[in-house]
Amino acid sequence: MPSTYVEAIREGIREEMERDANVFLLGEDIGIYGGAFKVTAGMLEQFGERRVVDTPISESAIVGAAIGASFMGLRPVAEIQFADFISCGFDQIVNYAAKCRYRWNAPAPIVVRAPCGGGIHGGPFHSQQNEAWFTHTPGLKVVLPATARDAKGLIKSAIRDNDPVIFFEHKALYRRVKDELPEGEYTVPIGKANVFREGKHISVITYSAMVHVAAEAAGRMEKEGVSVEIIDLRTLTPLDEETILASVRKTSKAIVLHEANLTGGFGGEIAARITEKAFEDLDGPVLRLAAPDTPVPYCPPLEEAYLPNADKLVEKLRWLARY
Amino acid sequence: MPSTYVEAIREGIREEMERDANVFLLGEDIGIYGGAFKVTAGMLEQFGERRVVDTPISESAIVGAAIGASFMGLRPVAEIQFADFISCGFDQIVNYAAKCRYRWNAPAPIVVRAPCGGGIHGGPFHSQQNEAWFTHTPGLKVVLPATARDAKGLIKSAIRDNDPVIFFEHKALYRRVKDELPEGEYTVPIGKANVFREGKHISVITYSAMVHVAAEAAGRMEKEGVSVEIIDLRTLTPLDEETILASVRKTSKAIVLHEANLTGGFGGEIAARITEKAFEDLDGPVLRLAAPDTPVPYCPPLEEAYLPNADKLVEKLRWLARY
Amino acid sequence: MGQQVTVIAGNTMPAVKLQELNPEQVAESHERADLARRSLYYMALMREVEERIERRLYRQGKVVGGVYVGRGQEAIPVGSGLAARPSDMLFPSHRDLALYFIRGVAPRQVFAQYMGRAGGLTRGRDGNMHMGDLDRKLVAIISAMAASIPVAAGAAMAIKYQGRDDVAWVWFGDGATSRGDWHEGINLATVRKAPLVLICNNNQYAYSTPLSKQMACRNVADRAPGYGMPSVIVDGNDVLAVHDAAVKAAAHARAGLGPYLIECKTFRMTGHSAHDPADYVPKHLFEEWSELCPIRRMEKRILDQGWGSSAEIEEIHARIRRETDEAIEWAQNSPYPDASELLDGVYGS
Amino acid sequence: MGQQVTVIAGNTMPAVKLQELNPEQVAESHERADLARRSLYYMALMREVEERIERRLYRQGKVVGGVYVGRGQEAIPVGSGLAARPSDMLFPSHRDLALYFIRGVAPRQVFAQYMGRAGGLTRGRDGNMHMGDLDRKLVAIISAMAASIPVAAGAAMAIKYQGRDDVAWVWFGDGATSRGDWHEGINLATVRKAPLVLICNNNQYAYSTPLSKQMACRNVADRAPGYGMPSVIVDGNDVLAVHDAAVKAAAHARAGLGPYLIECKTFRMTGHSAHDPADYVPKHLFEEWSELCPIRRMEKRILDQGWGSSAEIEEIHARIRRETDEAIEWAQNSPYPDASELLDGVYGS
Ligand SMILES: Cc1ncc(C[n+]2csc(CCOP(=O)(O)OP(=O)(O)O)c2C)c(N)n1
Ligand SMILES: Cc1ncc(C[n+]2csc(CCOP(=O)(O)OP(=O)(O)O)c2C)c(N)n1
Ligand SMILES: [Mg+2]
Ligand SMILES: [Mg+2]
Repeated sequence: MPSTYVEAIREGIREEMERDANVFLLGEDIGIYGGAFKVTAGMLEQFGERRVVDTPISESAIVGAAIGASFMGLRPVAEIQFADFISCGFDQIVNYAAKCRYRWNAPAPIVVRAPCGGGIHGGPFHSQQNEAWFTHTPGLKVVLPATARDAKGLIKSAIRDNDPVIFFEHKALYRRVKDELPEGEYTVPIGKANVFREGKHISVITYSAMVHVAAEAAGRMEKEGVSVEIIDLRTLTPLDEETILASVRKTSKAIVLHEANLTGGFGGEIAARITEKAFEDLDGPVLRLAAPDTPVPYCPPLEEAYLPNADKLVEKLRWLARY
Repeated sequence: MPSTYVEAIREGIREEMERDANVFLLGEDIGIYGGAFKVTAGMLEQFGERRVVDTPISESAIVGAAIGASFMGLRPVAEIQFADFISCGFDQIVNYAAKCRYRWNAPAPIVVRAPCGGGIHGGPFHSQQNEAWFTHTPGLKVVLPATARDAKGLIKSAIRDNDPVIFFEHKALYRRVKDELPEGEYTVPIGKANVFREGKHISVITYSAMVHVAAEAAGRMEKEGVSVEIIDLRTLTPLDEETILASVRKTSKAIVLHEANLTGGFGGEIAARITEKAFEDLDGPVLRLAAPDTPVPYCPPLEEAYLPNADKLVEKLRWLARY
Repeated sequence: MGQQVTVIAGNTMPAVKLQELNPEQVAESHERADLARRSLYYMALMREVEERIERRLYRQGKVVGGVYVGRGQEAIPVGSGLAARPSDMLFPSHRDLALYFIRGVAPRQVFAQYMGRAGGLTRGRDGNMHMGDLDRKLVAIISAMAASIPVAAGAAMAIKYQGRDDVAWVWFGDGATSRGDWHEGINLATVRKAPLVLICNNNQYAYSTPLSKQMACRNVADRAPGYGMPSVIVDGNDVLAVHDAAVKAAAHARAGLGPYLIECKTFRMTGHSAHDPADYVPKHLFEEWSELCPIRRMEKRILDQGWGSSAEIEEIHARIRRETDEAIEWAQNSPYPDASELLDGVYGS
Repeated sequence: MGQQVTVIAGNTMPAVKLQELNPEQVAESHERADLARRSLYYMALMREVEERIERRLYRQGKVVGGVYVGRGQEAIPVGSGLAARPSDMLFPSHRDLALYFIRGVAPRQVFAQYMGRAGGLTRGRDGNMHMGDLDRKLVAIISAMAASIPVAAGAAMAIKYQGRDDVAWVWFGDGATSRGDWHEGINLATVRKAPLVLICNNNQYAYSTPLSKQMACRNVADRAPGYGMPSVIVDGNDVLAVHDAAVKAAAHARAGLGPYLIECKTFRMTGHSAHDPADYVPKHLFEEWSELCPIRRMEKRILDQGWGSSAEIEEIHARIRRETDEAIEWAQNSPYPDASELLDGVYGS
């Protein structure tokens, strides 16, 4: 039976908690309530209050306490109820967790899980896709799975990883995407992109929910005779540059797609790397498709206009195909 | 007599406080001590405790209180003692100040001043150049003057601006760069880049302290027959794309230079825009020179190896000139 | 030093026996009767509007996003809101809808807000209780709990800067007290002796998290001495008690004595939001607290004190139902904002 | 409830009359004598190392960055550090150098640290007091004041998770108490009843900011009841008083009773950092507090109590001078790290 993205994450966490007694969970309303999105449903019952810790509304303390516990040999998995609130624990992430290994050789193997993204009518404070703050901070690993299969494999890798991992789960995917998960134990490596769909003419480099937008657009372009390759980055830092460049060298055209707003988004980084390292291979400008530079609006017509979607991508793909 | 960068900022603030009784200052140790870098030296004496407010160590409250005061018609100028601590007031900046105009038409005309940058042996927490977190946040204006003249003109514009402005002052410039300031009242507009040096062969697009690194490298390249144009962006958001593109269309080659670490830095944004919008004009890949992806190290050999400098830029300029 | 915690109506945590206020506080003046009737009107209006939103529009799929209501807590925004002056600056939290009505926002704007329409206070850009109007001196929350507190502190500092004797009022829940911003904002305001009145709706839950997992002290008010500020604990389901405490707090702030904390003991008579069945709340708490419904208590008091008749009370409710029907009608006819507006207003210039 | 603030040595703010401890606390045991001499050694070592750094190496341009010393405050890290067990986790702040020595860090590593050499605890990557060593259970601060508190809270939670009876100790200044992290970390630790001992060095200034601009309460300890935790105010210039308070606090934490706050009244006998002449501090405060030098007081007490002779005391100082000379020599010969190391160790894999 296929598992949803939320089930896959839950399964991954559960397996790691069963495997390693040092793994524990902390966050707001993750215990009896099972988390705002029910990712941790059933965990309290299975693992008890010792390993499933409901905290006060204190994002900075949640992250800080995770760091402190990790220094003691534990493997904390912290939940930030919405990625939008991660800015309340920002200093602990970018200054404490990210830098302690480099400064004094003190690893902080924490996972910070944060449900992100729009499309659920959450408005400006329940829809943010704010990974770019963290991709600019050396010392952090930034992971954004797009599929149930990857979500499970990556959360397991994140928990085992010896560095702080910011794990962005897309809220719109929790119950919308499903996979038949592999039998038995598996992990998906951090730092490896996935060729989500092979193609010949244009590479779409993307991640998180936008992988599915790209897939829809690719399907439509196929009918127009344009073969689109989709690279699902899965991890933004460390970035799998090799897979990106290999794809672009093959197709010679690239569009970078992300849900976060354009300016200063991670798309700039990818486009810049492609241009710098595959300049001779390019048969057209590297385009970016992203949300416009506004907060995420609330009402349906504005949010629809805001979010990148297959129509908008098809338009860019057509333009680039003709280039 | 020429004024230093720090004097220029002080002068700018003083003039605005004299001009507008709604302007006031708040921050840590800005009163009797005149601020960690003495930017506000003499302000307490001139304007009194009412308008020069020493606060507790509370970056979030400093920014928050500035927002609240701005709703009441005041023009708060907040000092964050080091840009490195701006992460402690992050949520108030990116979620409160940045979004209130868009959401409910409530302007928050605050200025957040933050001394940034390395080269002063400050180590990981007194050297950060973290503008990229803010350039990704719609609603904020991000300003980084490179010269004394601009510093004065821009701080005045920032104080008059009706949007929240994050004003990054480079610590290494405070006492190192000087300008003969224009007689009398002047401002420098936010959102306009400056062609710092005209050139024909390669455009170096940069800002803040790196403008001076670029100038040094340009001088050296001149002797090798390569004419370098330097664009000092001054404002990152809103970005003066026109000036950048005009320069690149003229020179056909571009290097983006910044002090912040490479990955996810604002350089990616600039490189991506150039590639997308001036692709046909490019005679070579857009290169980036930035610090490597590590925290800012403390000791001189590591910090020197970390910071971009003229040698490193000359190397890239030579490579691109030959391309 | 005024740092004592005054307890007006007993310690109501976790389940309480509430006592009536002392007689002088319920003096039967005309003013008092008027206050009582206005309180009832605003409490009942808030209840009705929220009922429509949560139990009808939301279930009909007409609300765009989440719904947070203040059922059972209406006495808090009403009692305090009626103590504020029009020139005071208000920073409501997410269960304080009545403040908007007291400040003249029309119910139809609220319905439109929840439905994401152009007629809402944020013109469809933000949802539910995230609404403000600077002209009415109503400041919109952001989602992050307690973020309003430093901002309200700054507004209070500005009032002092301007030499006025207004007050900034900020509302928040028990859960919000755990945030760093809560601490930083209050500390700054107390150091600056800024005219700030802090009103905690201690409804004993933050989402699914009970007080015992939120704080290790007994009362939120126990924190006031740590900021050198006076505080009072009040029966949050008694609108006149809240009002009297608010009048006293505001007088303190206006007199230049600095911030004042009011802790209102109450209970959240609903899930955290409309999608939350609140299974984690022991049933008996709902039962006990429903006995303390602030609206029914006010009605009884009005009758007991002779401040009004049953007919007058019925007319208040009837009027509210009419207003509410019309407002929903209007809001449903309010268009969505046009997608072409998407990019407007990120910057002023 | 144990929420009372116990005052051991009077209220020392802003300028204080300190009283000696009561007699039973200074019982003349051999243990006590030994503790006294060890305290003197560590305080004097800290003083000497910091004098060398601040008044020689820094002025000679040999220190790479800024210098923050704990002159006059040595009793705080020493008294508390000697109360900690080796298996306890320590989170020092920036004026707590002695903790490093107590945990076995050599003075030469400290000099090398300040000079940015490979022999420093951070191998030249970070400066001054930003140093730690997980093997010695010493955690490096980051610059942001109070950021250690949530982290220490997490360490304490982990200790409890692991079923051990160790303690996490965290030190901080009066200024740090204004930060949101201070509040969030303490609140979390108290809710979780985690074994955390909080030690405030209340030296009455934060950079140029006096207490009156930092907080509106009289004592940092006044905040403890707001977290349901006990606290004690202690003469921070009396190393044995600090030690006794620390022993008591640790016993409380180890017994599973949760966090405990110790406020040490003291004074910063220096500028904020080596470049700060501290003109903003009224001169008389330096004079008054220099009378209370913890080192001289300890020496006098050792002599008074017959815990040691002048010769023994002189030998302690002589030994420290020798050790320090050698350490500086070693550190100056320690190379800078090689630039080729720049990229190493950002990630573990
Ligand atoms: C910083 C932050 N973290 C998490 C949330 C998610 N959240 C929304 S309301 C809420 C509970 C708030 O509890 P309380 O402050 O007691 O207010 P109440 O809802 O009970 O009125 C939570 C956890 C948030 N809004 N902000
Ligand atoms: C979040 C933050 N803001 C500002 C600073 C700059 N700063 C460094 S030390 C200091 C004063 C600290 O005072 P206190 O906590 O009393 O410690 P003390 O230095 O007196 O021991 C300040 C403002 C900082 N380190 N962190
Ligand atoms: Mg609550
Ligand atoms: Mg201090």
